[in-house]
Amino acid sequence: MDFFHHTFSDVYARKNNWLTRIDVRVKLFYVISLLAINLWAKNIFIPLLFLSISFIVLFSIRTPLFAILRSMLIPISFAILILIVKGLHEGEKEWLSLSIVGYKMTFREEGLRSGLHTCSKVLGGISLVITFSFTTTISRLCAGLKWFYVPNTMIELLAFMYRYIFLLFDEVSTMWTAQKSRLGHASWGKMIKSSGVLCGLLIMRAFDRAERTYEAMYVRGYDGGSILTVNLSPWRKEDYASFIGMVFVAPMLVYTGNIYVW
Amino acid sequence: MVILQIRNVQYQYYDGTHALRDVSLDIRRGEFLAILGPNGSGKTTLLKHFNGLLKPMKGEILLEQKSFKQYSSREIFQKVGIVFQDPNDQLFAPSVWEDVAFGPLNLGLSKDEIAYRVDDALSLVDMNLCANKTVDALSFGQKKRICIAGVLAMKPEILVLDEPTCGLDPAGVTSLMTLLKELNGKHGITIIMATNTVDLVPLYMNRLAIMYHGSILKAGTPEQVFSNIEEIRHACLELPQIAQLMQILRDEDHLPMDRLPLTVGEARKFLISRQHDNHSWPAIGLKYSC
Amino acid sequence: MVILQIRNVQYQYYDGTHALRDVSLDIRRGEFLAILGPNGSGKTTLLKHFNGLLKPMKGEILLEQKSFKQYSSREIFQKVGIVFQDPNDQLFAPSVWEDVAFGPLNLGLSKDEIAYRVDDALSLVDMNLCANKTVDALSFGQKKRICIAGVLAMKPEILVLDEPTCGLDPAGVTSLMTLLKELNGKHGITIIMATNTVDLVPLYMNRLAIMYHGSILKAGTPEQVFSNIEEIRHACLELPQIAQLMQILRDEDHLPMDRLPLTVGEARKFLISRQHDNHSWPAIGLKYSC
Amino acid sequence: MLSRIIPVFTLSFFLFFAAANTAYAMHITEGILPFRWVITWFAVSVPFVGIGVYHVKRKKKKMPSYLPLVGMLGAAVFVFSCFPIPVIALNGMATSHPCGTGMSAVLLGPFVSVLVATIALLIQALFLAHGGLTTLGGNIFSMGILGSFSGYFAFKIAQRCKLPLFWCGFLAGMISDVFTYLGTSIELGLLVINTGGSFFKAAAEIFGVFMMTSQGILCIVEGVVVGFVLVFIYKRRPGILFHLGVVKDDTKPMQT
Ligand SMILES: Nc1ncnc2c1ncn2[C@@H]1O[C@H](COP(=O)(O)OP(=O)(O)OP(=O)(O)O)[C@@H](O)[C@H]1O
Ligand SMILES: Nc1ncnc2c1ncn2[C@@H]1O[C@H](COP(=O)(O)OP(=O)(O)OP(=O)(O)O)[C@@H](O)[C@H]1O
Ligand SMILES: [Mg+2]
Ligand SMILES: [Mg+2]
Repeated sequence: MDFFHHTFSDVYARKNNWLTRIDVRVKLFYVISLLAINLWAKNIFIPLLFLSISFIVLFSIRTPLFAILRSMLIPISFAILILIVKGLHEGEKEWLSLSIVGYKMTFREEGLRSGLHTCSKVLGGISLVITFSFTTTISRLCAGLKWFYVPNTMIELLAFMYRYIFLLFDEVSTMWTAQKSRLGHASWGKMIKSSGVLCGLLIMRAFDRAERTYEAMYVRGYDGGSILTVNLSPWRKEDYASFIGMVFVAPMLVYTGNIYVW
Repeated sequence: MVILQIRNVQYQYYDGTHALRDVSLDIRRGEFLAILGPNGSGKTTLLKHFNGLLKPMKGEILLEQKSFKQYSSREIFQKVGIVFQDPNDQLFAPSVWEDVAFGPLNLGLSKDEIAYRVDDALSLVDMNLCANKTVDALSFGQKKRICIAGVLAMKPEILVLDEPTCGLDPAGVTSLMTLLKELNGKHGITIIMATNTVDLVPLYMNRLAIMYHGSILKAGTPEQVFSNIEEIRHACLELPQIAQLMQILRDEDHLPMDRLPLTVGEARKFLISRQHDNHSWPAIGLKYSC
Repeated sequence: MVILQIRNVQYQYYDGTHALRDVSLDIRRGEFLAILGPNGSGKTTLLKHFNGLLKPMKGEILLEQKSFKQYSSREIFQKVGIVFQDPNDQLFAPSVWEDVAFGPLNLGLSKDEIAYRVDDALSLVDMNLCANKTVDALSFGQKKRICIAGVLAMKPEILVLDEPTCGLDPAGVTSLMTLLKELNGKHGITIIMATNTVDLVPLYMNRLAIMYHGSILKAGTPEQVFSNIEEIRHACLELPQIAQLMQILRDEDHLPMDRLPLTVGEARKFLISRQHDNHSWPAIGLKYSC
Repeated sequence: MLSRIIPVFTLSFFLFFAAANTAYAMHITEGILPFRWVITWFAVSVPFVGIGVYHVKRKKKKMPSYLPLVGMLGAAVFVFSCFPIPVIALNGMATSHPCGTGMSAVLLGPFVSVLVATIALLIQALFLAHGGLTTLGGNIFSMGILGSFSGYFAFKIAQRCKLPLFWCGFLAGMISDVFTYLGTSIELGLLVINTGGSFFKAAAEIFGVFMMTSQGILCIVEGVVVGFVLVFIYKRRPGILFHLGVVKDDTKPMQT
């Protein structure tokens, strides 16, 4: 159950380091344009470059390796799947063939290449996203999104949901343990039923909490207006500098990405 | 001077529960009023009337001699701040600073004024250093303080709290109550607090009201109210521990007292002074059975 | 006889919080143990170890001299019943009867046995008459009782409660504590209870342990533990009100006491007995003719 | 050719699903969709999200308590979607995670449900690297739009047919799940078009694999859970369902 808190909390982003100090708008701008280049790249170097730079950057702020790997586990397994599937299906030239329980599996070169290409894009893209999320707290993100003209209502909902998932999750885990200690999970059928009860209680809780929270908001003058006081710091020189830096870096990346290797 | 006047208020929930039967109560400017009462006696319901969250079905509420109806709801919110029991319901913004700024923002204040008020409120509750923390990273007692700051940032004249000490450890209770006492004494904020902890009352409050079954059973200073033990017991309450001891000494062991000491300090004073006037020890008061 | 033995248990939450640093504690069969400690000291974490909901990272827990690992989780749940703080977390079923029957049903008992156990458990907590009510129609204290009944219906030998009195009114506290005392005394159930209310301890418990910062600071009878005031204060706790008064009388006013009275009864006994030995009054001897 | 490919394809999928947790495959990972599909799916999704935002915005002006309600229920559905649900599948006992869209569609209506799903996907993409930012559009399409609308209409139609509440919920939960996987399969299947493969075959294969591994059972389990939840709430706190407009309050009790 700790898994939940672990993955969704922005503990790393709350630390103070050179990356978290960068203005969120700059980071968003970088991430979006780099993701675009990553998608567009015609070789595996650009994505792998992004991957390695992300790792170096994340290590430079002392992010534990296991935290990075935990986040990347799912995409990596997805990437490997794609590699296998593509390797088995695309192309003609045999590269390796082996037989497992009567099935003859043949990996082909073209397929493996294009699989590797996609694979690298997955890794590159994911590492960029992780670098962003490991260095940006949710409130900064909200502020940044607002600057990018994302509708206010959506940002409010994002902040609200993010705040309360942990609380509701803790309540659910207490209920879960309470059920478990009365043997509510003795068999598969009971477990399904207990999950239903738990989820029903969860919705009821959420409903009551919404009412109480609304009362608390109402007495502080809420009448359907905004709930966020977005306080973006003004642009600094460094921020302009990094913005302009991108203008020089992007063409280079694009040029490199255009080199067709295979 | 009476700042808030509750006149024959009745309230019934949609399901027919008579939560308030007939409540009348005067709250004076600058006082620290405790509202005691058993579970379900209507404390929370009453508190919600104090800033118009619930509207009385009968009777009315006067703020500074004017009926609530003559105020806009914004004016009332500004004058009366309310802090509910569960701090998690009240802290919805991602960071402490934003949460405290929520009230002033809704008042439509200027940016500078908001920043000033937030910093001010945070320093009142001694939480300046946490301004940039996320709400989840705070302890229960700290959350409670931020809730109070969020209300203080609206500069209310009256602060209403619903069981603020529940779930806090003794040190936390003392620090919270000291904070409230200071807000009440130094900053002249009228404080109304619903609580179940009888022991706190003689230490911090100068007036209390006992609710029972939707109406006010009794109101007055702690000495007045705690002097009638039957009534207290009837309302499912207890005397404060010290008062219990002194009451037994008075009633069972016939130690004469003009008034029941309620706090440790008072009891000590009384017990020490007893030594001096030996003549008044009753000779027969020695039969006891424990 | 020791029924539950905690040996050098350590526990760390995912985010690196050392919730338990090194806890060792012996719980004897039939005792009523209080666990006191400030917010965040690890009480809840410790309680969750008592029935295997959390597994210690280091150290081990022995139930009746056998390690937890030798039991199936079903056996442990049957022997150790746990009641959490918020009763709303634990009442799943729509009606009281069904909720109490939830545990026995999962044990796979026969229908008659289930009915018998449920009625038994309900009468233990004195809630027979509410058997058919819906859970939502109950008061807070009643819900608490149903939670306890739900656990009792599984016939545990050990009952673990997390802050059961929080949010109850004084009469509710008394009635709940009396119930627990009775379960402990008459039915021989070992009870372990985490609480923040120091005043309850000398009245009901025969042993207490103080937790601070993830370890047990001190364990012993209330007299032993409350004798060291510095330690208590250090752990963000207070003496019970009565003990505070007596301690001041002892330390400031130099009234000699061999041991600090903790309850109203003890204090009364002491104060009355003081009248007899006039010679030991520090200030003025009292003339008595008895 | 085909006869050889399908078993191999299935086997490799199956091996993978047995090793890694299947449920996560329901979101398309960052980097898989090429540019034009990224843009297409964003173009498809943005209007729906926009309508969702508009709905919430309009409603919260009239009823300020609507925003906390949506946020809180959204959070609850998010937490629900993180429940490990035990599933007996081909590969034995596995835990899987429900989508939750069916539930939110029933409780909040389709458009708001799309919005809530969008936010959930964003949070998952950022913190779990589950899904991605460029594939957000595609994921909104499959989980948000297809999941919400199919679940919502399944529920409404079932209700119109006067099915018991449990079956309405069951259908909503199950069908929204099926459609979510269908959406994902279509999106993945479309990828083969520019390499000359047959879209229908690929999509059908992927969908088949999804259903054959634990996801098929998961759909049913999620249906059961959603149905159960609705019945549970209806029994204990019918007011909630009336308030949300899930069921009509035809009894009108306790009007005092
Ligand atoms: N939302 C509600 N709907 C219906 N009845 C309610 C509601 N809230 C409270 N009640 C009922 O109104 C009465 C008064 O409740 P209230 O919450 O004011 O009590 P309280 O004094 O605050 O109790 P506690 O000490 O437990 O907080 C109770 O009988 C309660 O059951
Ligand atoms: N699920 C969790 N994840 C991470 N840390 C936790 C979790 N639960 C508790 N903690 C931390 O572990 C420590 C011990 O918490 P615990 O809940 O055991 O304290 P407690 O003594 O029960 O406090 P209280 O009196 O407030 O109930 C605290 O510092 C708390 O912040
Ligand atoms: Mg209340
Ligand atoms: Mg606790």
